[in-house]
Amino acid sequence: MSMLHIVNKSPFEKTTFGSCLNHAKAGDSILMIEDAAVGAIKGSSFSDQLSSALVDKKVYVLGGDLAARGIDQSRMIDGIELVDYAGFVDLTVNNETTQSWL
Amino acid sequence: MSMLHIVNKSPFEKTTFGSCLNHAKAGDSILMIEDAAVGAIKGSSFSDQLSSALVDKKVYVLGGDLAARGIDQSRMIDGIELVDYAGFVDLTVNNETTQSWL
Amino acid sequence: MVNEGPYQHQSADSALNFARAVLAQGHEIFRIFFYHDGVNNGTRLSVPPADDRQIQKEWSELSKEHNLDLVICIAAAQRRGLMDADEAKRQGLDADNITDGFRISGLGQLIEGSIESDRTVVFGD
Amino acid sequence: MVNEGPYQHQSADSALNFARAVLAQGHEIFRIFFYHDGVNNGTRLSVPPADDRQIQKEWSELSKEHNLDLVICIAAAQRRGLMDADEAKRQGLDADNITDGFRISGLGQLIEGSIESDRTVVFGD
Amino acid sequence: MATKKFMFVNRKAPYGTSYALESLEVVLISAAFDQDVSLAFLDDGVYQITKGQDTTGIAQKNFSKAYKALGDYDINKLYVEEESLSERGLTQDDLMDLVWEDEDDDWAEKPSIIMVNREQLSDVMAEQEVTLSF
Amino acid sequence: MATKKFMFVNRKAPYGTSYALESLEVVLISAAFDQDVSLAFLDDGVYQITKGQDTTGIAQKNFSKAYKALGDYDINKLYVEEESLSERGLTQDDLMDLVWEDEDDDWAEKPSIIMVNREQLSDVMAEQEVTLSF
Repeated sequence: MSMLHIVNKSPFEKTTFGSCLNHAKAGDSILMIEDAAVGAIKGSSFSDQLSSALVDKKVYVLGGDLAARGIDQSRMIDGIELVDYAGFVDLTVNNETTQSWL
Repeated sequence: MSMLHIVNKSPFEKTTFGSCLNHAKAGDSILMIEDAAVGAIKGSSFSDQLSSALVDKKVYVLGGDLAARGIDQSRMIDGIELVDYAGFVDLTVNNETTQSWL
Repeated sequence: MVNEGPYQHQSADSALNFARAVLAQGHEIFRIFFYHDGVNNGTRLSVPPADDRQIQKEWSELSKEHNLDLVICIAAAQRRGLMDADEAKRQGLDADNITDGFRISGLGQLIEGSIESDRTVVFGD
Repeated sequence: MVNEGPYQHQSADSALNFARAVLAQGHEIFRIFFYHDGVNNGTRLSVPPADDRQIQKEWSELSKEHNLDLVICIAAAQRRGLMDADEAKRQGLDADNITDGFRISGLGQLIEGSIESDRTVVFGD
Repeated sequence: MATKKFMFVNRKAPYGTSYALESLEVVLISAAFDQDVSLAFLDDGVYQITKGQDTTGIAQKNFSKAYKALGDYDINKLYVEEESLSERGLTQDDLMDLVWEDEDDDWAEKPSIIMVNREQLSDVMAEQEVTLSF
Repeated sequence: MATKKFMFVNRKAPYGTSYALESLEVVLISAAFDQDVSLAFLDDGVYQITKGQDTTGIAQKNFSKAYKALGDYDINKLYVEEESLSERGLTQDDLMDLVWEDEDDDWAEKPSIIMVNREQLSDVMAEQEVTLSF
């Protein structure tokens, strides 16, 4: 069984994203939506932590939320995948369960 | 001129409290209300940071908020002062300005 | 489950966009449950600026188009002042503010929805 | 300034308790401005459980007792569905939900209040 | 109706927001549906079940006693994360003594709180079929 | 009316919450009161003035252009904290080019953004008479 973890808070504002990474298991997927999208950028104080998660988990970001905050997709950490809302739906289908980190 | 900094978010949940400590100046006062009250406890991962602030700033906690979260005042970091709402009003009078860290 | 009201937090927008995408792919939505400040998604007294999104109206329209079951938690609604005609009457109030397509019911609807659906997705603050 | 609605965040409680303490010490409150979800402090359609606090009613009563000026931001109120009779009529709505003691006005009231008062204190999320 | 594994995830302090109270209200309702219910207390959620909560100073209702009633509804799997406690300067001694009575064991009183480390909590979370967070 | 030193403190990202938009609405209104207005962008508030914001994917109004109008209202002290940018992997190049025209200097176009470090921003904050945060 794999789980989709949905996180919607900036890792620079709240500790929620870090808590999500501490509890997601190998093979799980993590989707960054809303303010969490800002965590996708390379070269931040959070990027090492997120890169470590990429070793054994899939990480996605909602493209609309990334673009809204003025971050071009070329700035994303390598390995993060861009999805739209249709892709978000697919992720909920392809993982047996979801957990929202609010 | 001295400033009263009001912080209402748990230092374990948000980075706001840390940001407040980074910007308060010597001689300023810091008041912990609502969920921020949990930061007053000794022996946490945040207590060293708050203790450093006590060197040149006054730190207060709203007693009602501390008690509501089940923390006895005997557990507080030495030097933090307990106030009630009347004391909160006095702090806004005795400092020329206030800044809320939301 | 939608935990936050419109405008203050993006979660209402995200839920709306997600619901549209779910329906566009031919999946079925068993129920959408509005809890906490999420109950405010169901007010008809909202008049946002004309150039802004009209979240409450968009829920109503989506509900009509796809026959969605939009349920507002009664306990949360009572605290926050979201009333339908029956409940307003029962409470002796002189007005109600619910909009078309929403209904007020108990928390059991959330649990039942989670049991009956293949997936439960939570949007909140 | 009160930025959050009742119940969801403690800031409405804190503001109410603080306002009472200010008045108890003989200070004057020039104005209390409700912004963002704070506009929901002014609904009369709220019916919290009997053993819980009644935030909206307590604001009304405090206002009556001390002749407080409780101002709800019109732009925030329009987005969130908080209406007085005049504004509801102007918008063609069939109901309003403001409670006694509150009035709806513009953001200038916040700036003016901050200029006229010796202290401005913000309560929010 | 089917029986599913439900987990209620509590990560926020009580009173600062209504999430703790309104989460508890859902948990109590869930008892009527005969599901396999677990609760997780991690991050600031651990403050929801500290003992000695006194809300007289903030004019809110003290709802902490309601957690003691959960055992009566056969809700007796309350996972508490050790790391969350220690980061906050707390230990299990700071938590309420929450128990349930096991009817298969002559109504013996048993603890409802299950202390787990981060790794163990992750394992429990991974087994759930419905995860509700507030 | 008296003239006071007003500071609007912006610490939250746009779109995720309404605070950024509704803060901007207050700032614009404040222009009518002829006050000494400053804005601070720190922590996630720096995302409010990034360039290239595109909200078509989230069905919200893009209000970032409105910051460009601030100069026309003589609101031209926008303090941006360097540490907040660098922690987020950003530099000043990622921000919009916000300017104002100085009527005392033959309407020369001057930058509205003032880059400051944490210490300098603290000094500016300490000088204010009214600090509004959202």
